[in-house]
Amino acid sequence: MSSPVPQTIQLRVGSRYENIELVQAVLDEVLEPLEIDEESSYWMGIALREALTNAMKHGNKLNPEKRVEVGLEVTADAIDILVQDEGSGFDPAAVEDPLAPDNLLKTQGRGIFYMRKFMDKIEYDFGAGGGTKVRLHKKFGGPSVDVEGDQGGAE
Amino acid sequence: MSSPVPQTIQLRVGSRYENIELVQAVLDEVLEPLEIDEESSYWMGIALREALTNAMKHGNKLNPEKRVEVGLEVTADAIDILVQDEGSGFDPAAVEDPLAPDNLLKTQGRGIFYMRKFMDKIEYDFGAGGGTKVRLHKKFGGPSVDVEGDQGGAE
Amino acid sequence: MKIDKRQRDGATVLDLQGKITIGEGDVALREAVHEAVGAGATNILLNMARVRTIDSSGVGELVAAYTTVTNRGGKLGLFGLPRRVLGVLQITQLVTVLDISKDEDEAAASLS
Amino acid sequence: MKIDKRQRDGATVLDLQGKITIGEGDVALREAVHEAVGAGATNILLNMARVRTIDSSGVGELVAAYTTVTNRGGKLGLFGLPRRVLGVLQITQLVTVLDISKDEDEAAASLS
Ligand SMILES: Nc1ncnc2c1ncn2[C@@H]1O[C@H](COP(=O)(O)OP(=O)(O)O)[C@@H](O)[C@H]1O
Ligand SMILES: Nc1ncnc2c1ncn2[C@@H]1O[C@H](COP(=O)(O)OP(=O)(O)O)[C@@H](O)[C@H]1O
Repeated sequence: MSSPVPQTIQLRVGSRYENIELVQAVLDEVLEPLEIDEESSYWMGIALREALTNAMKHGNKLNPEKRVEVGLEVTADAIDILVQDEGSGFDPAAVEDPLAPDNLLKTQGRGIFYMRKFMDKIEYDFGAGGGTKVRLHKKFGGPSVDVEGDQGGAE
Repeated sequence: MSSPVPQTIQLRVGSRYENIELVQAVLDEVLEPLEIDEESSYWMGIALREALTNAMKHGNKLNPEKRVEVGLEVTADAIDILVQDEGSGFDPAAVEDPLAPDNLLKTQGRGIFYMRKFMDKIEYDFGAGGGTKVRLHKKFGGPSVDVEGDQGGAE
Repeated sequence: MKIDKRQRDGATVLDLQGKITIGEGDVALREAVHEAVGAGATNILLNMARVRTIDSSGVGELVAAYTTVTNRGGKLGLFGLPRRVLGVLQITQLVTVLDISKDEDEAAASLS
Repeated sequence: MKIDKRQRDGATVLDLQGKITIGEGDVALREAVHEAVGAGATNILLNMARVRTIDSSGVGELVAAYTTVTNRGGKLGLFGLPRRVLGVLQITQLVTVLDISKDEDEAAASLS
Protein backbone atom coordinates (compact mmCIF):
# COMPACT_ATOMS: atom_id res chain seq x y z
CA MET A 1 0.00 0.00 0.00
CA SER A 2 1.36 3.42 -0.87
CA SER A 3 1.92 5.63 2.11
CA PRO A 4 -0.77 8.26 2.29
CA VAL A 5 1.47 11.33 2.66
CA PRO A 6 1.42 14.24 2.86
CA GLN A 7 -1.80 14.42 4.77
CA THR A 8 -3.50 15.82 7.83
CA ILE A 9 -5.70 13.86 10.17
CA GLN A 10 -7.86 15.75 12.65
CA LEU A 11 -9.48 14.32 15.71
CA ARG A 12 -11.63 15.84 18.43
CA VAL A 13 -12.30 14.07 21.71
CA GLY A 14 -13.76 14.94 25.09
CA SER A 15 -11.46 15.40 28.09
CA ARG A 16 -11.30 11.92 29.49
CA TYR A 17 -8.05 10.10 30.02
CA GLU A 18 -9.47 6.99 28.34
CA ASN A 19 -9.42 8.90 25.08
CA ILE A 20 -5.64 9.12 25.24
CA GLU A 21 -5.52 5.48 24.15
CA LEU A 22 -7.75 6.25 21.22
CA VAL A 23 -5.61 9.13 20.00
CA GLN A 24 -2.49 7.03 20.45
CA ALA A 25 -4.11 4.33 18.29
CA VAL A 26 -4.66 6.89 15.54
CA LEU A 27 -1.04 8.01 15.71
CA ASP A 28 0.04 4.38 15.43
CA GLU A 29 -2.22 3.89 12.40
CA VAL A 30 -0.83 7.01 10.76
CA LEU A 31 2.79 6.03 11.35
CA GLU A 32 2.41 2.37 10.41
CA PRO A 33 2.45 2.62 6.60
CA LEU A 34 5.39 5.07 6.84
CA GLU A 35 7.54 2.36 8.36
CA ILE A 36 8.88 4.63 11.06
CA ASP A 37 11.13 2.65 13.38
CA GLU A 38 9.36 1.32 16.41
CA GLU A 39 11.66 3.19 18.78
CA SER A 40 10.82 6.63 17.35
CA SER A 41 7.11 5.82 17.23
CA TYR A 42 7.25 4.87 20.87
CA TRP A 43 8.75 8.16 22.02
CA MET A 44 6.44 10.20 19.81
CA GLY A 45 3.57 8.34 21.40
CA ILE A 46 4.71 9.26 24.89
CA ALA A 47 5.12 12.92 23.88
CA LEU A 48 1.60 12.88 22.45
CA ARG A 49 0.26 11.38 25.68
CA GLU A 50 1.89 14.16 27.72
CA ALA A 51 0.40 16.84 25.48
CA LEU A 52 -3.06 15.26 25.72
CA THR A 53 -2.77 14.89 29.49
CA ASN A 54 -1.93 18.58 29.87
CA ALA A 55 -4.73 19.66 27.55
CA MET A 56 -7.31 17.56 29.43
CA LYS A 57 -6.04 18.21 32.95
CA HIS A 58 -4.64 21.73 33.05
CA GLY A 59 -6.40 23.17 30.01
CA ASN A 60 -9.88 21.65 30.14
CA LYS A 61 -9.85 20.85 33.89
CA LEU A 62 -11.10 17.37 33.07
CA ASN A 63 -14.47 18.69 31.97
CA PRO A 64 -15.60 15.92 29.59
CA GLU A 65 -17.69 18.47 27.65
CA LYS A 66 -14.57 20.44 26.80
CA ARG A 67 -12.80 19.11 23.77
CA VAL A 68 -9.24 18.50 22.77
CA GLU A 69 -8.46 18.91 19.12
CA VAL A 70 -5.60 16.93 17.70
CA GLY A 71 -3.99 17.45 14.31
CA LEU A 72 -1.52 15.02 12.81
CA GLU A 73 0.27 16.65 9.88
CA VAL A 74 2.37 14.01 8.22
CA THR A 75 4.80 14.27 5.34
CA ALA A 76 7.27 11.64 4.16
CA ASP A 77 9.97 13.32 6.29
CA ALA A 78 8.35 14.56 9.44
CA ILE A 79 5.30 14.83 11.62
CA ASP A 80 3.73 17.78 13.39
CA ILE A 81 1.37 16.89 16.19
CA LEU A 82 -0.95 19.70 17.25
CA VAL A 83 -2.89 19.53 20.48
CA GLN A 84 -5.30 22.28 21.37
CA ASP A 85 -7.52 22.72 24.40
CA GLU A 86 -10.24 25.11 25.55
CA GLY A 87 -8.41 26.26 28.66
CA SER A 88 -7.07 29.67 29.62
CA GLY A 89 -3.43 29.19 28.74
CA PHE A 90 -0.31 29.52 30.89
CA ASP A 91 3.18 30.92 30.79
CA PRO A 92 5.59 28.26 29.54
CA ALA A 93 8.54 30.39 30.65
CA ALA A 94 7.34 30.16 34.23
CA VAL A 95 7.39 26.37 34.28
CA GLU A 96 10.07 25.15 36.65
CA ASP A 97 13.01 22.94 35.72
CA PRO A 98 12.23 19.41 36.93
CA LEU A 99 15.95 18.72 37.26
CA ALA A 100 16.51 21.48 39.86
CA PRO A 101 17.44 19.82 43.17
CA ASP A 102 14.34 21.21 44.86
CA ASN A 103 12.10 19.73 42.16
CA LEU A 104 13.70 16.34 41.71
CA LEU A 105 11.34 14.67 44.17
CA LYS A 106 8.20 16.51 43.18
CA THR A 107 5.41 14.29 41.96
CA GLN A 108 4.65 16.62 39.05
CA GLY A 109 6.23 18.94 36.55
CA ARG A 110 7.94 16.57 34.10
CA GLY A 111 5.46 16.47 31.22
CA ILE A 112 6.71 19.37 29.11
CA PHE A 113 10.30 18.36 29.81
CA TYR A 114 9.61 14.89 28.40
CA MET A 115 7.92 16.35 25.33
CA ARG A 116 11.01 18.42 24.60
CA LYS A 117 13.27 15.41 25.03
CA PHE A 118 11.20 13.07 22.86
CA MET A 119 10.52 15.48 20.00
CA ASP A 120 12.80 17.75 17.98
CA LYS A 121 10.88 20.89 18.82
CA ILE A 122 7.83 21.96 20.74
CA GLU A 123 6.11 25.31 20.38
CA TYR A 124 3.29 26.89 22.38
CA ASP A 125 0.74 29.17 20.88
CA PHE A 126 -2.05 30.95 22.71
CA GLY A 127 -4.93 32.13 20.58
CA ALA A 128 -6.84 35.32 21.22
CA GLY A 129 -9.91 33.25 22.05
CA GLY A 130 -8.07 31.44 24.85
CA GLY A 131 -6.88 27.88 24.85
CA THR A 132 -3.43 26.40 24.55
CA LYS A 133 -2.09 24.99 21.32
CA VAL A 134 1.11 23.01 21.40
CA ARG A 135 2.88 21.89 18.25
CA LEU A 136 5.25 18.93 18.53
CA HIS A 137 7.62 18.47 15.62
CA LYS A 138 9.68 15.40 14.81
CA LYS A 139 11.76 14.63 11.76
CA PHE A 140 11.72 10.96 10.79
CA GLY A 141 14.98 9.07 10.87
CA GLY A 142 16.63 11.68 13.06
CA PRO A 143 18.60 10.88 16.21
CA SER A 144 16.63 8.82 18.67
CA VAL A 145 16.12 9.47 22.34
CA ASP A 146 19.34 8.94 24.25
CA VAL A 147 18.55 6.08 26.56
CA GLU A 148 21.55 4.35 28.00
CA GLY A 149 20.86 1.46 30.29
CA ASP A 150 19.20 -1.87 29.85
CA GLN A 151 18.15 -4.14 32.61
CA GLY A 152 16.99 -6.88 30.34
CA GLY A 153 13.35 -6.60 31.36
CA ALA A 154 10.49 -7.39 29.04
CA GLU A 155 9.79 -4.75 26.41
CA MET B 1 -11.48 1.14 33.13
CA SER B 2 -14.89 2.76 33.17
CA SER B 3 -16.48 3.09 29.76
CA PRO B 4 -16.26 6.64 28.55
CA VAL B 5 -19.90 7.10 27.58
CA PRO B 6 -21.82 9.04 26.51
CA GLN B 7 -19.35 10.77 24.28
CA THR B 8 -18.72 11.97 20.75
CA ILE B 9 -15.52 11.44 18.84
CA GLN B 10 -14.92 13.45 15.68
CA LEU B 11 -12.42 12.68 13.02
CA ARG B 12 -11.54 14.35 9.73
CA VAL B 13 -9.49 12.64 7.05
CA GLY B 14 -8.61 13.22 3.42
CA SER B 15 -10.26 11.13 0.71
CA ARG B 16 -7.87 8.23 0.39
CA TYR B 17 -8.94 4.65 0.82
CA GLU B 18 -5.99 3.99 3.14
CA ASN B 19 -7.71 6.19 5.71
CA ILE B 20 -10.61 3.76 5.93
CA GLU B 21 -8.36 1.52 8.03
CA LEU B 22 -7.61 4.41 10.33
CA VAL B 23 -11.26 5.29 10.90
CA GLN B 24 -12.06 1.63 11.45
CA ALA B 25 -9.31 1.51 14.10
CA VAL B 26 -10.96 4.44 15.89
CA LEU B 27 -14.33 2.70 15.85
CA ASP B 28 -12.70 -0.41 17.30
CA GLU B 29 -11.08 1.68 20.05
CA VAL B 30 -14.40 3.34 20.85
CA LEU B 31 -16.31 0.05 21.01
CA GLU B 32 -13.67 -1.90 22.91
CA PRO B 33 -14.31 -0.63 26.45
CA LEU B 34 -18.06 -1.02 25.87
CA GLU B 35 -17.64 -4.75 25.47
CA ILE B 36 -19.83 -4.92 22.42
CA ASP B 37 -19.85 -8.44 21.07
CA GLU B 38 -17.32 -9.05 18.34
CA GLU B 39 -19.99 -10.02 15.83
CA SER B 40 -21.87 -6.71 16.10
CA SER B 41 -18.62 -4.71 16.00
CA TYR B 42 -17.65 -6.51 12.84
CA TRP B 43 -20.84 -5.64 10.97
CA MET B 44 -20.80 -2.05 12.21
CA GLY B 45 -17.25 -1.85 10.90
CA ILE B 46 -18.31 -3.01 7.45
CA ALA B 47 -21.19 -0.51 7.39
CA LEU B 48 -18.75 2.26 8.35
CA ARG B 49 -16.40 1.19 5.55
CA GLU B 50 -19.22 1.38 3.01
CA ALA B 51 -20.19 4.87 4.18
CA LEU B 52 -16.57 6.04 3.99
CA THR B 53 -16.10 4.49 0.57
CA ASN B 54 -19.15 6.32 -0.79
CA ALA B 55 -18.10 9.63 0.78
CA MET B 56 -14.59 9.39 -0.70
CA LYS B 57 -15.53 7.94 -4.07
CA HIS B 58 -18.92 9.35 -5.04
CA GLY B 59 -18.95 12.41 -2.79
CA ASN B 60 -15.37 13.69 -2.88
CA LYS B 61 -14.43 12.04 -6.20
CA LEU B 62 -11.26 10.74 -4.55
CA ASN B 63 -9.82 14.24 -4.28
CA PRO B 64 -7.42 13.81 -1.35
CA GLU B 65 -7.82 17.50 -0.48
CA LYS B 66 -11.53 17.00 0.11
CA ARG B 67 -12.27 15.80 3.57
CA VAL B 68 -14.57 13.28 5.11
CA GLU B 69 -15.86 14.10 8.55
CA VAL B 70 -16.77 11.24 10.82
CA GLY B 71 -18.68 11.51 14.08
CA LEU B 72 -19.04 8.64 16.50
CA GLU B 73 -21.78 9.39 19.02
CA VAL B 74 -21.74 6.67 21.61
CA THR B 75 -24.01 6.04 24.55
CA ALA B 76 -24.20 2.95 26.73
CA ASP B 77 -27.05 1.65 24.55
CA ALA B 78 -26.32 2.65 20.99
CA ILE B 79 -24.02 4.26 18.49
CA ASP B 80 -24.66 6.80 15.77
CA ILE B 81 -22.02 6.96 13.09
CA LEU B 82 -22.09 10.13 10.99
CA VAL B 83 -20.17 10.36 7.74
CA GLN B 84 -20.17 13.59 5.81
CA ASP B 85 -18.48 14.50 2.54
CA GLU B 86 -17.97 17.63 0.42
CA GLY B 87 -19.74 16.27 -2.65
CA SER B 88 -22.88 17.39 -4.37
CA GLY B 89 -25.33 14.89 -2.97
CA PHE B 90 -27.58 12.38 -4.73
CA ASP B 91 -31.08 11.01 -4.63
CA PRO B 92 -31.21 7.94 -2.39
CA ALA B 93 -34.69 7.08 -3.71
CA ALA B 94 -33.23 6.68 -7.20
CA VAL B 95 -30.72 4.05 -6.11
CA GLU B 96 -31.59 0.73 -7.69
CA ASP B 97 -32.33 -2.46 -5.81
CA PRO B 98 -29.27 -4.71 -6.04
CA LEU B 99 -31.49 -7.78 -5.70
CA ALA B 100 -33.43 -7.03 -8.88
CA PRO B 101 -32.62 -9.75 -11.43
CA ASP B 102 -31.11 -7.22 -13.81
CA ASN B 103 -28.79 -5.94 -11.11
CA LEU B 104 -27.71 -9.17 -9.49
CA LEU B 105 -24.59 -9.46 -11.61
CA LYS B 106 -23.62 -5.80 -11.59
CA THR B 107 -20.24 -5.06 -10.13
CA GLN B 108 -21.59 -2.11 -8.15
CA GLY B 109 -24.59 -0.87 -6.23
CA ARG B 110 -24.53 -2.93 -3.03
CA GLY B 111 -22.97 -0.47 -0.55
CA ILE B 112 -26.08 1.27 0.75
CA PHE B 113 -27.94 -2.02 0.81
CA TYR B 114 -25.26 -3.51 3.07
CA MET B 115 -25.36 -0.47 5.36
CA ARG B 116 -29.11 -0.95 5.80
CA LYS B 117 -28.66 -4.64 6.53
CA PHE B 118 -25.84 -4.19 9.04
CA MET B 119 -27.29 -1.26 10.97
CA ASP B 120 -30.72 -0.67 12.51
CA LYS B 121 -31.33 2.51 10.55
CA ILE B 122 -29.61 4.74 8.06
CA GLU B 123 -30.63 8.29 7.22
CA TYR B 124 -29.43 10.66 4.53
CA ASP B 125 -29.28 14.37 5.00
CA PHE B 126 -28.22 16.92 2.39
CA GLY B 127 -27.16 20.28 3.72
CA ALA B 128 -27.85 23.55 1.92
CA GLY B 129 -24.12 23.96 1.40
CA GLY B 130 -23.90 20.67 -0.48
CA GLY B 131 -22.36 17.45 0.69
CA THR B 132 -23.93 14.21 1.82
CA LYS B 133 -24.35 13.31 5.44
CA VAL B 134 -25.32 9.78 6.34
CA ARG B 135 -26.24 8.72 9.86
CA LEU B 136 -25.94 5.06 10.73
CA HIS B 137 -27.71 4.00 13.92
CA LYS B 138 -27.24 0.76 15.82
CA LYS B 139 -28.58 -0.28 19.18
CA PHE B 140 -26.21 -2.44 21.17
CA GLY B 141 -27.30 -5.94 22.04
CA GLY B 142 -30.02 -5.94 19.39
CA PRO B 143 -30.52 -8.73 16.88
CA SER B 144 -27.44 -9.53 14.89
CA VAL B 145 -27.07 -9.83 11.16
CA ASP B 146 -28.83 -12.89 9.91
CA VAL B 147 -26.07 -15.00 8.45
CA GLU B 148 -26.91 -18.62 7.98
CA GLY B 149 -24.23 -20.79 6.54
CA ASP B 150 -20.83 -21.78 7.72
CA GLN B 151 -18.21 -23.45 5.62
CA GLY B 152 -15.79 -23.86 8.47
CA GLY B 153 -13.22 -21.49 7.00
CA ALA B 154 -10.86 -19.39 9.08
CA GLU B 155 -12.47 -16.36 10.71
CA MET C 1 -4.06 -9.06 0.38
CA LYS C 2 -1.71 -11.90 -0.48
CA ILE C 3 -2.53 -14.20 -3.41
CA ASP C 4 -0.77 -17.46 -4.24
CA LYS C 5 -1.36 -19.25 -7.51
CA ARG C 6 -1.23 -22.98 -8.15
CA GLN C 7 -2.69 -25.62 -10.47
CA ARG C 8 -5.05 -28.43 -9.63
CA ASP C 9 -6.82 -30.83 -12.02
CA GLY C 10 -6.38 -28.40 -14.89
CA ALA C 11 -7.80 -25.45 -12.94
CA THR C 12 -5.96 -22.45 -11.57
CA VAL C 13 -6.37 -22.14 -7.82
CA LEU C 14 -5.89 -18.72 -6.24
CA ASP C 15 -5.28 -18.89 -2.50
CA LEU C 16 -6.44 -15.55 -1.17
CA GLN C 17 -5.34 -14.21 2.16
CA GLY C 18 -6.41 -11.00 3.87
CA LYS C 19 -9.05 -8.42 3.09
CA ILE C 20 -10.91 -8.04 -0.20
CA THR C 21 -11.73 -4.40 0.40
CA ILE C 22 -11.63 -1.22 -1.60
CA GLY C 23 -8.30 0.13 -2.76
CA GLU C 24 -6.32 -2.90 -1.85
CA GLY C 25 -7.64 -6.45 -2.01
CA ASP C 26 -10.17 -5.67 -4.71
CA VAL C 27 -7.49 -4.50 -7.13
CA ALA C 28 -5.21 -7.40 -6.26
CA LEU C 29 -7.99 -9.89 -6.94
CA ARG C 30 -8.85 -8.30 -10.29
CA GLU C 31 -5.21 -8.38 -11.38
CA ALA C 32 -4.72 -11.98 -10.30
CA VAL C 33 -7.82 -13.14 -12.18
CA HIS C 34 -6.84 -11.21 -15.33
CA GLU C 35 -3.33 -12.58 -15.15
CA ALA C 36 -4.58 -16.15 -14.81
CA VAL C 37 -7.00 -15.72 -17.71
CA GLY C 38 -4.26 -14.07 -19.77
CA ALA C 39 -2.04 -17.06 -19.06
CA GLY C 40 -4.72 -19.30 -20.56
CA ALA C 41 -6.69 -20.45 -17.54
CA THR C 42 -10.24 -21.54 -18.32
CA ASN C 43 -11.39 -22.66 -14.90
CA ILE C 44 -10.45 -20.75 -11.77
CA LEU C 45 -11.00 -21.68 -8.14
CA LEU C 46 -10.82 -19.06 -5.42
CA ASN C 47 -9.76 -20.37 -2.04
CA MET C 48 -11.55 -18.01 0.34
CA ALA C 49 -10.67 -19.77 3.59
CA ARG C 50 -8.24 -17.09 4.65
CA VAL C 51 -10.22 -14.07 3.54
CA ARG C 52 -10.82 -12.14 6.72
CA THR C 53 -13.25 -9.61 5.41
CA ILE C 54 -14.96 -8.40 2.28
CA ASP C 55 -16.83 -5.22 1.44
CA SER C 56 -19.15 -4.30 -1.45
CA SER C 57 -16.16 -3.53 -3.67
CA GLY C 58 -14.74 -6.96 -2.99
CA VAL C 59 -18.12 -8.49 -3.78
CA GLY C 60 -18.14 -6.47 -7.01
CA GLU C 61 -14.78 -7.95 -7.94
CA LEU C 62 -16.03 -11.47 -7.31
CA VAL C 63 -18.93 -10.79 -9.64
CA ALA C 64 -16.57 -9.27 -12.23
CA ALA C 65 -14.35 -12.34 -12.00
CA TYR C 66 -17.38 -14.58 -12.45
CA THR C 67 -18.41 -12.68 -15.58
CA THR C 68 -14.90 -12.61 -17.03
CA VAL C 69 -14.41 -16.33 -16.59
CA THR C 70 -17.87 -17.51 -17.69
CA ASN C 71 -17.85 -15.20 -20.74
CA ARG C 72 -14.85 -17.16 -21.94
CA GLY C 73 -16.61 -20.47 -21.44
CA GLY C 74 -14.84 -21.26 -18.18
CA LYS C 75 -16.03 -21.80 -14.63
CA LEU C 76 -15.29 -19.79 -11.51
CA GLY C 77 -15.62 -21.66 -8.25
CA LEU C 78 -15.35 -20.36 -4.67
CA PHE C 79 -14.65 -22.57 -1.68
CA GLY C 80 -13.95 -22.47 2.05
CA LEU C 81 -15.87 -19.27 2.70
CA PRO C 82 -15.68 -18.08 6.30
CA ARG C 83 -19.12 -17.53 7.78
CA ARG C 84 -19.08 -13.75 7.53
CA VAL C 85 -17.81 -13.70 3.96
CA LEU C 86 -20.50 -16.18 2.98
CA GLY C 87 -23.01 -14.03 4.84
CA VAL C 88 -22.13 -10.98 2.78
CA LEU C 89 -22.80 -12.98 -0.41
CA GLN C 90 -26.03 -14.43 0.97
CA ILE C 91 -27.44 -11.02 1.84
CA THR C 92 -27.17 -9.88 -1.76
CA GLN C 93 -28.39 -13.27 -3.03
CA LEU C 94 -25.18 -13.98 -4.87
CA VAL C 95 -25.07 -17.49 -3.46
CA THR C 96 -27.79 -18.27 -5.99
CA VAL C 97 -25.51 -17.28 -8.85
CA LEU C 98 -21.95 -17.97 -7.81
CA ASP C 99 -20.60 -21.49 -7.68
CA ILE C 100 -19.82 -21.98 -3.99
CA SER C 101 -18.37 -25.21 -2.59
CA LYS C 102 -17.57 -26.26 0.92
CA ASP C 103 -14.00 -27.35 0.32
CA GLU C 104 -11.40 -27.69 -2.40
CA ASP C 105 -12.25 -31.27 -3.37
CA GLU C 106 -15.90 -30.44 -3.84
CA ALA C 107 -14.95 -27.32 -5.81
CA ALA C 108 -12.58 -29.28 -8.08
CA ALA C 109 -15.25 -31.96 -8.63
CA SER C 110 -17.82 -29.31 -9.61
CA LEU C 111 -15.69 -28.24 -12.55
CA SER C 112 -16.14 -31.43 -14.49
CA MET D 1 -2.49 -2.40 35.02
CA LYS D 2 -2.41 -5.63 36.95
CA ILE D 3 -0.61 -5.81 40.30
CA ASP D 4 0.20 -8.97 42.23
CA LYS D 5 1.45 -8.83 45.80
CA ARG D 6 3.78 -11.29 47.51
CA GLN D 7 6.34 -11.41 50.34
CA ARG D 8 10.07 -11.99 50.10
CA ASP D 9 12.68 -11.72 52.85
CA GLY D 10 10.38 -9.52 54.93
CA ALA D 11 9.67 -7.14 52.06
CA THR D 12 6.46 -6.74 50.07
CA VAL D 13 7.02 -7.34 46.38
CA LEU D 14 4.55 -5.80 43.92
CA ASP D 15 4.67 -7.42 40.50
CA LEU D 16 3.43 -4.76 38.12
CA GLN D 17 2.11 -5.56 34.68
CA GLY D 18 0.94 -3.13 32.01
CA LYS D 19 1.07 0.62 31.68
CA ILE D 20 1.76 3.08 34.48
CA THR D 21 0.00 5.94 32.76
CA ILE D 22 -2.45 8.62 33.74
CA GLY D 23 -5.92 7.63 34.80
CA GLU D 24 -5.23 3.95 35.06
CA GLY D 25 -1.88 2.49 36.10
CA ASP D 26 -0.88 5.51 38.15
CA VAL D 27 -3.94 5.21 40.40
CA ALA D 28 -3.56 1.44 40.70
CA LEU D 29 0.07 1.82 41.76
CA ARG D 30 -0.77 4.45 44.35
CA GLU D 31 -3.50 2.29 45.84
CA ALA D 32 -1.33 -0.82 45.93
CA VAL D 33 1.49 1.03 47.72
CA HIS D 34 -0.89 2.60 50.23
CA GLU D 35 -2.52 -0.74 50.88
CA ALA D 36 0.83 -2.43 51.45
CA VAL D 37 1.96 0.34 53.80
CA GLY D 38 -1.40 0.22 55.59
CA ALA D 39 -0.92 -3.53 56.06
CA GLY D 40 2.34 -2.83 57.84
CA ALA D 41 4.93 -3.12 55.06
CA THR D 42 8.17 -1.25 55.72
CA ASN D 43 10.17 -2.25 52.67
CA ILE D 44 8.59 -2.48 49.25
CA LEU D 45 10.05 -3.82 46.02
CA LEU D 46 8.49 -2.95 42.69
CA ASN D 47 9.00 -5.54 39.97
CA MET D 48 9.00 -3.42 36.81
CA ALA D 49 9.93 -6.18 34.35
CA ARG D 50 6.46 -6.28 32.83
CA VAL D 51 5.79 -2.57 32.78
CA ARG D 52 5.29 -1.78 29.12
CA THR D 53 5.22 1.95 29.34
CA ILE D 54 5.28 4.85 31.76
CA ASP D 55 4.41 8.52 31.42
CA SER D 56 5.13 11.54 33.62
CA SER D 57 2.15 10.70 35.84
CA GLY D 58 3.52 7.21 36.36
CA VAL D 59 6.91 8.68 37.18
CA GLY D 60 5.18 11.01 39.64
CA GLU D 61 3.60 8.01 41.34
CA LEU D 62 6.95 6.25 41.65
CA VAL D 63 8.34 9.37 43.33
CA ALA D 64 5.28 9.56 45.60
CA ALA D 65 5.75 5.92 46.54
CA TYR D 66 9.42 6.57 47.29
CA THR D 67 8.51 9.47 49.57
CA THR D 68 5.71 7.57 51.32
CA VAL D 69 7.92 4.59 52.06
CA THR D 70 11.11 6.44 53.07
CA ASN D 71 9.18 8.89 55.29
CA ARG D 72 8.16 5.87 57.34
CA GLY D 73 11.73 4.67 57.65
CA GLY D 74 11.37 2.01 54.98
CA LYS D 75 13.03 1.39 51.65
CA LEU D 76 11.51 1.35 48.18
CA GLY D 77 13.39 -0.67 45.59
CA LEU D 78 12.76 -1.01 41.84
CA PHE D 79 14.08 -3.85 39.74
CA GLY D 80 13.96 -5.34 36.25
CA LEU D 81 13.29 -2.06 34.45
CA PRO D 82 12.79 -2.43 30.69
CA ARG D 83 15.10 -0.16 28.74
CA ARG D 84 12.50 2.45 27.88
CA VAL D 85 11.12 2.67 31.41
CA LEU D 86 14.63 3.08 32.75
CA GLY D 87 15.25 5.69 30.06
CA VAL D 88 12.31 7.76 31.23
CA LEU D 89 13.74 7.78 34.77
CA GLN D 90 17.25 8.59 33.52
CA ILE D 91 16.10 11.59 31.51
CA THR D 92 14.70 13.24 34.62
CA GLN D 93 17.70 12.13 36.69
CA LEU D 94 15.63 10.00 39.00
CA VAL D 95 18.09 7.14 38.72
CA THR D 96 20.30 9.18 41.05
CA VAL D 97 17.59 9.17 43.73
CA LEU D 98 15.60 5.97 43.37
CA ASP D 99 17.00 2.65 44.43
CA ILE D 100 17.20 0.69 41.16
CA SER D 101 18.48 -2.88 40.95
CA LYS D 102 19.01 -5.15 38.02
CA ASP D 103 17.07 -8.12 39.31
CA GLU D 104 15.06 -9.29 42.28
CA ASP D 105 17.97 -10.88 44.17
CA GLU D 106 20.02 -7.72 43.94
CA ALA D 107 16.99 -5.67 45.01
CA ALA D 108 16.32 -7.94 48.00
CA ALA D 109 19.98 -7.80 49.01
CA SER D 110 19.98 -3.99 48.85
CA LEU D 111 17.36 -3.83 51.59
CA SER D 112 19.60 -5.12 54.33
N1 LIG E 1 -2.46 22.96 28.26
C1 LIG E 1 -2.18 23.60 29.40
N2 LIG E 1 -3.04 24.51 29.92
C2 LIG E 1 -2.78 25.15 31.06
N3 LIG E 1 -1.65 24.96 31.78
C3 LIG E 1 -0.74 24.07 31.34
C4 LIG E 1 -0.96 23.35 30.13
N4 LIG E 1 0.11 22.54 29.93
C5 LIG E 1 0.94 22.76 30.95
N5 LIG E 1 0.44 23.69 31.81
C6 LIG E 1 1.09 24.20 33.05
O1 LIG E 1 2.45 23.84 33.03
C7 LIG E 1 2.78 23.08 34.18
C8 LIG E 1 3.84 22.06 33.85
O2 LIG E 1 3.32 21.04 33.03
P1 LIG E 1 4.06 19.66 32.90
O3 LIG E 1 5.50 19.91 32.69
O4 LIG E 1 3.36 18.87 31.88
O5 LIG E 1 3.92 18.97 34.33
P2 LIG E 1 2.63 18.59 35.17
O6 LIG E 1 1.51 18.45 34.20
O7 LIG E 1 3.01 17.31 35.83
O8 LIG E 1 2.43 19.70 36.15
C9 LIG E 1 1.48 22.51 34.65
O9 LIG E 1 1.49 22.24 36.04
C10 LIG E 1 0.49 23.61 34.30
O10 LIG E 1 0.48 24.59 35.28
N1 LIG F 1 -21.88 10.15 -0.59
C1 LIG F 1 -22.40 10.06 -1.83
N2 LIG F 1 -22.33 11.11 -2.68
C2 LIG F 1 -22.84 11.03 -3.93
N3 LIG F 1 -23.44 9.92 -4.42
C3 LIG F 1 -23.55 8.84 -3.63
C4 LIG F 1 -23.04 8.85 -2.31
N4 LIG F 1 -23.31 7.65 -1.75
C5 LIG F 1 -23.95 6.93 -2.69
N5 LIG F 1 -24.10 7.63 -3.83
C6 LIG F 1 -24.79 7.18 -5.08
O1 LIG F 1 -25.54 6.03 -4.78
C7 LIG F 1 -25.14 4.94 -5.62
C8 LIG F 1 -25.26 3.62 -4.88
O2 LIG F 1 -24.31 3.54 -3.86
P1 LIG F 1 -23.91 2.14 -3.25
O3 LIG F 1 -25.16 1.40 -2.94
O4 LIG F 1 -23.00 2.39 -2.13
O5 LIG F 1 -23.20 1.35 -4.42
P2 LIG F 1 -21.89 1.72 -5.25
O6 LIG F 1 -21.08 2.66 -4.45
O7 LIG F 1 -21.24 0.41 -5.47
O8 LIG F 1 -22.39 2.32 -6.54
C9 LIG F 1 -23.73 5.30 -6.07
O9 LIG F 1 -23.42 4.70 -7.28
C10 LIG F 1 -23.81 6.80 -6.16
O10 LIG F 1 -24.36 7.19 -7.39
